[in-house]
Amino acid sequence: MATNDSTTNVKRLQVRRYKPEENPETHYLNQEKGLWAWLTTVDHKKIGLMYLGSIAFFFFIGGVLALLLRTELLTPARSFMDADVYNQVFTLHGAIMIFFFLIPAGPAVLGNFILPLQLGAKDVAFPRLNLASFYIYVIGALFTLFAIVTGGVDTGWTFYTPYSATTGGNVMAMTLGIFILGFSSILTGLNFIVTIHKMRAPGITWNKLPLNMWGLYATSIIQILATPVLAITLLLLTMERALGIGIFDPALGGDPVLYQHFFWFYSHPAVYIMIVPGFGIISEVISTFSRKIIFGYWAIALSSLAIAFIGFLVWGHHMFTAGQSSLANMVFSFLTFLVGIPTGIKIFNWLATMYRGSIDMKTPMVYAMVFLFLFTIGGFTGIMLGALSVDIHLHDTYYVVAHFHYVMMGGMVMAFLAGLHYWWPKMFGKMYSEFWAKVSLALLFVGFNMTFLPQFVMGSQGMPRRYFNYIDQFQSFHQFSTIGAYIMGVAFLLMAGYMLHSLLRGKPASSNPWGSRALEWQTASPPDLHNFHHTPVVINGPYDYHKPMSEFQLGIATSHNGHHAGEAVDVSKTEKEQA
Amino acid sequence: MNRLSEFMLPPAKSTTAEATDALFHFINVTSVILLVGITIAILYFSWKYRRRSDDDVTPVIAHNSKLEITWSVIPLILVLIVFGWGFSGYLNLITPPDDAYEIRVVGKSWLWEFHYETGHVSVNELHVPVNRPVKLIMSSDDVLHSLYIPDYRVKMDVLPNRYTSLWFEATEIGESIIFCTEYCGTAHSNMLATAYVHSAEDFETWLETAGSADDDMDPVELGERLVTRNACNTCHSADGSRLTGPTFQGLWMSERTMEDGEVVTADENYIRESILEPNARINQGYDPVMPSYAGSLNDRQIDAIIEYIKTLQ
Amino acid sequence: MSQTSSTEEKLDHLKHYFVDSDQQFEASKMGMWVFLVTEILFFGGLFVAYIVYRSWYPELYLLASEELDTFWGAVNTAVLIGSSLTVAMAIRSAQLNQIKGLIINLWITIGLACTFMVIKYFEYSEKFAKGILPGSAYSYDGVEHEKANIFFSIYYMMTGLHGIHVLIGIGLMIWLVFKAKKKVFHSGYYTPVEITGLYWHLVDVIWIFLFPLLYLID
Amino acid sequence: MSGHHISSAKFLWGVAIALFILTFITVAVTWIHIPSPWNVVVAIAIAVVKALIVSAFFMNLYWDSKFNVLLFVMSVAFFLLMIGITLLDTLYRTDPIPSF
Repeated sequence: MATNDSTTNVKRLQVRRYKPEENPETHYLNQEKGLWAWLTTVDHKKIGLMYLGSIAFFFFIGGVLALLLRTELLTPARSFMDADVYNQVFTLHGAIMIFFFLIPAGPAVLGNFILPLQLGAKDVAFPRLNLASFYIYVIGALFTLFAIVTGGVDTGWTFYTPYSATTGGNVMAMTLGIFILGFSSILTGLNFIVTIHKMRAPGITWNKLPLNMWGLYATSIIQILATPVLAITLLLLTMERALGIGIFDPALGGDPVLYQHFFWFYSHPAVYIMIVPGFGIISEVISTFSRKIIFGYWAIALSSLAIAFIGFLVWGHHMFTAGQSSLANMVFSFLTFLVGIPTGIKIFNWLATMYRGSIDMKTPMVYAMVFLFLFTIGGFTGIMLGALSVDIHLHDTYYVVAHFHYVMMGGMVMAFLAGLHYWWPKMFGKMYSEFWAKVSLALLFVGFNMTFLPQFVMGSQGMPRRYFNYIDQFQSFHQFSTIGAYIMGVAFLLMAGYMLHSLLRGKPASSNPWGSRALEWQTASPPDLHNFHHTPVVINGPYDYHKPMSEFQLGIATSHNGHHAGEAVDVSKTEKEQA
Repeated sequence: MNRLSEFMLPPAKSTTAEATDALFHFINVTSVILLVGITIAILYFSWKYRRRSDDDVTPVIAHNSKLEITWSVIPLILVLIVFGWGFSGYLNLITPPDDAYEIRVVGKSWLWEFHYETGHVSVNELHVPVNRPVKLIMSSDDVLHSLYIPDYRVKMDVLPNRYTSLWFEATEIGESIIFCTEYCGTAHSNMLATAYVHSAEDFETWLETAGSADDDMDPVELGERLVTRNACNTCHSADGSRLTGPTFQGLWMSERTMEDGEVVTADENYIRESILEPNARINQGYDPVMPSYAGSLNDRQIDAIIEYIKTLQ
Repeated sequence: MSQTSSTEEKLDHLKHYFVDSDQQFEASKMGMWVFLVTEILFFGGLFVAYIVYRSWYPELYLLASEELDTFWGAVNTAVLIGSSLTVAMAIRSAQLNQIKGLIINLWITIGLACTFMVIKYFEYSEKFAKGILPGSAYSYDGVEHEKANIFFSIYYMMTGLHGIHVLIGIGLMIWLVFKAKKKVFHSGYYTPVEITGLYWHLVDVIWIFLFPLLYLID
Repeated sequence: MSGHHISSAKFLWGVAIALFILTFITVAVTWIHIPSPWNVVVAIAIAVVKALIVSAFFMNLYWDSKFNVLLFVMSVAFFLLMIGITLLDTLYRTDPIPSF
């Protein structure tokens, strides 16, 4: 990773200051016109927006499914749908939210939009591959929709054999759809790794890389190492259904626990594909709105990599009661706790960044604080589930459901929304209503906790997950939870409303409304099709708020664009003053 | 504390439950202390260091090794405690005492069969003696299931190709609910059973008389009881409503159309075949998901069920 | 950054978002290596299934591998190594601006790859005729082991997926031949040849492991 | 770092011949029936040597940037982790046997 940080290799460049243009006439949104130009664009920003549209669509679908589930659970027996329908709905809610929303939300949406901007690059390393990965996502989605209309899937998002090998419905179309989707994820990861290595603007050495980039870098590594295993798992499962190859199906001599190893080897690291980009976003937001240098840069950067690495060694904690050997249980439990340490370090570093800062409670910052609170709860309940004897009691109960939602929704979705509100002015050049954003956030916070806190209690009391009917003692918890879900629904509708309003009638945003030092804010809002009119040169860390803004807006003075990623640069004083 | 504990956890009715609960409470208390600390810090900082003017200058605090080592090492120690605690509890949970009383469990979609050494089979009823370790040796007939008794804090998956086991020692006479916690299809949430804990003498009496108590019962009454006891009613209603399987109401001597188009009269032979070899002929519009009852119902019991179905016109 | 960049380079291939040819070449090659990582883990899953079942049923592997023909397996290994050599030669030709040599070497590689597939075809059809079919269609009773179907499922998945990779490689190389004929490649730009070569070598490496693991169990 | 290494034709032929010889050896050792598990060890060892030769000299990793080597090593390392930890389960299962 540390390719060259040697000071002997410093390159001298002629630089001058480039002040970002305010409210430019032409930008990436209007430089190419027409639907066709959008559909065939290789611009990373537009591809990011197309992903944004797609995941918003799937989030809506997944959200509606969630509300259907919660409504059905208002009564202990049948309320309005059959058990089979219920089983399909929870399967689709899980599969859609995870594979179509959470996995692409970090890298493919915000990552795509922001990564080349933060690196000072014109685009990702392989723009056409980037577009291809979007269409692979679309094809995967079509397969899944096909599966839904031709019989549905009722296996749960985990597709455990032998149930998934024998049940009715169109499981094959679904697994093939997600198999295809995996390639979209792999190609995004591939693109990001190469871009971060090869396309950094002059001066962005590894220790000046924004933490958001470190987050995406760690994520990309997980994507390329874990996703192929998902691909082979789903391919084997598809073959199990198509040909009966018997590797996972006990009726043919196979072993269902082996399937679980395969599945979780991907699906546990996948949790980190979802959450690690969130860590990057939170680092950016907290530093910007505290207007203060980030505390423990290397601790945060390296803990992302550590989480990515250790995340590969803990998959068996999903299988403590599955019938794996007790030796494996012990090893997995031990390693699981080790993931807690780098995660804890991050939380404390973010807190320390706020200490003696100049904190501006704008919407993204409030989202970041909500993230800190909810994600910490998610983390602590994860410790609970990692403890072997307690997990025996809590495994496959609502406790796990609540923990997962605290991590994924309280963690990743809050971080994603923090990032979306943070970069929204950059994306569209428009501001949104602070007031309505905070109202919606308050509703979301209340609704979220109302929905999932009771589920911790239900789970500890023994309410199993994936239950259509339940015993009467849980009814009040379920009803409370359902009301919370409705409140969240209202919050999201409100959010859709003010964001739409911002798009149509929003006040124009300045190039740097938050006063950030990061590179993406040193170009126009919205940026030009090629991001920068000049080649940016970076001499300070991305969080050096104690240095003047002028030092963050440098670019190569000559027409020569001297990208040489990874080389340190030195600018002589006179040139700086010229700027 | 006790109140809170009752709110959070089901009553602890096994010898191992208390140890598990102690760790549960330890993690909860530690977590709440830390969470409150973090939350207060967030709120306090965001008020104390709120932005006062756009020209605020902040100090350059890039890192602090002492602090960082502290907040890495303390959590590390805490989680190692939790690991050790959880692991020792787990060792206890997977090591049944040598003299444990053995019961065979078979999970089928969607019922539990409990086989006793006397050859008696009870469906969805687990009878155990109090204050005596009981070991369940479990297997599945079809897909994965998982046997979970919240009151005892025990759970183990039930697999089709292997035997798995769990053990517990009930400490109170009474009843506890048993759930299936591994998703297994349509009636997953109806795959419930009850654990009945008897005193040692009552358990012996139950074991000797179980099955024979039915001898002098009226066939229709016995049939009705068997339909409940064997969980037939999970999938077959008595009131005409459609569940996973066809309803029993009006079944007797009706004309049934099979998947392959064959039309069969639901007579004695047909119903007997449907119980012993459920997948030999499948009613049109239904899935072949019923487990076989060969071996768990004897002729007299099948006759009783047929007598009962006859009454549901 | 490199010894070969010359001032009178043709730059048609250079994408605008790269600074120079070297950056573009290095990026493409790194991209291919990242892709090869995913390939290794993709096949890795199958190797895990192989190893787990072998550790459970060593006698099954002993019995079942007797159905595989070591001679033709070895021939296929040699064929693939030969094709790796010719692909390396093709890259060398491109580096030296010998477009004719490039095309000839690519054709030989395609020929060897097709030979591999033809041998594979005869191996498969001989097994199909005996009733050694993948999955539940397996109907051979010459292997006295209840899990024989699983060994052959793993065999078919591994060699089948490898075969698909060979087919993709053939397609890629035919595409390279067309490009080469259009004089797209020269010593300053041969990235597609280089990265296809990397892919092809990996296909070879995977077979190098498949051969002893499936055929050479004595 | 640089990826423009040009090997001589002689060198490439030499590499290929080494690979052919190793292929012959790996077949030949099966004729002398080394006792298990050493037969597997030998077969895998030869395959590893062959794979290293191909990746170092045909795929030019020997002359390539350290990061590309790291990628290759990382993929193998994670594969070994996957199989290693899975074996911790599959090799150490102790299933109970019902007594009736």
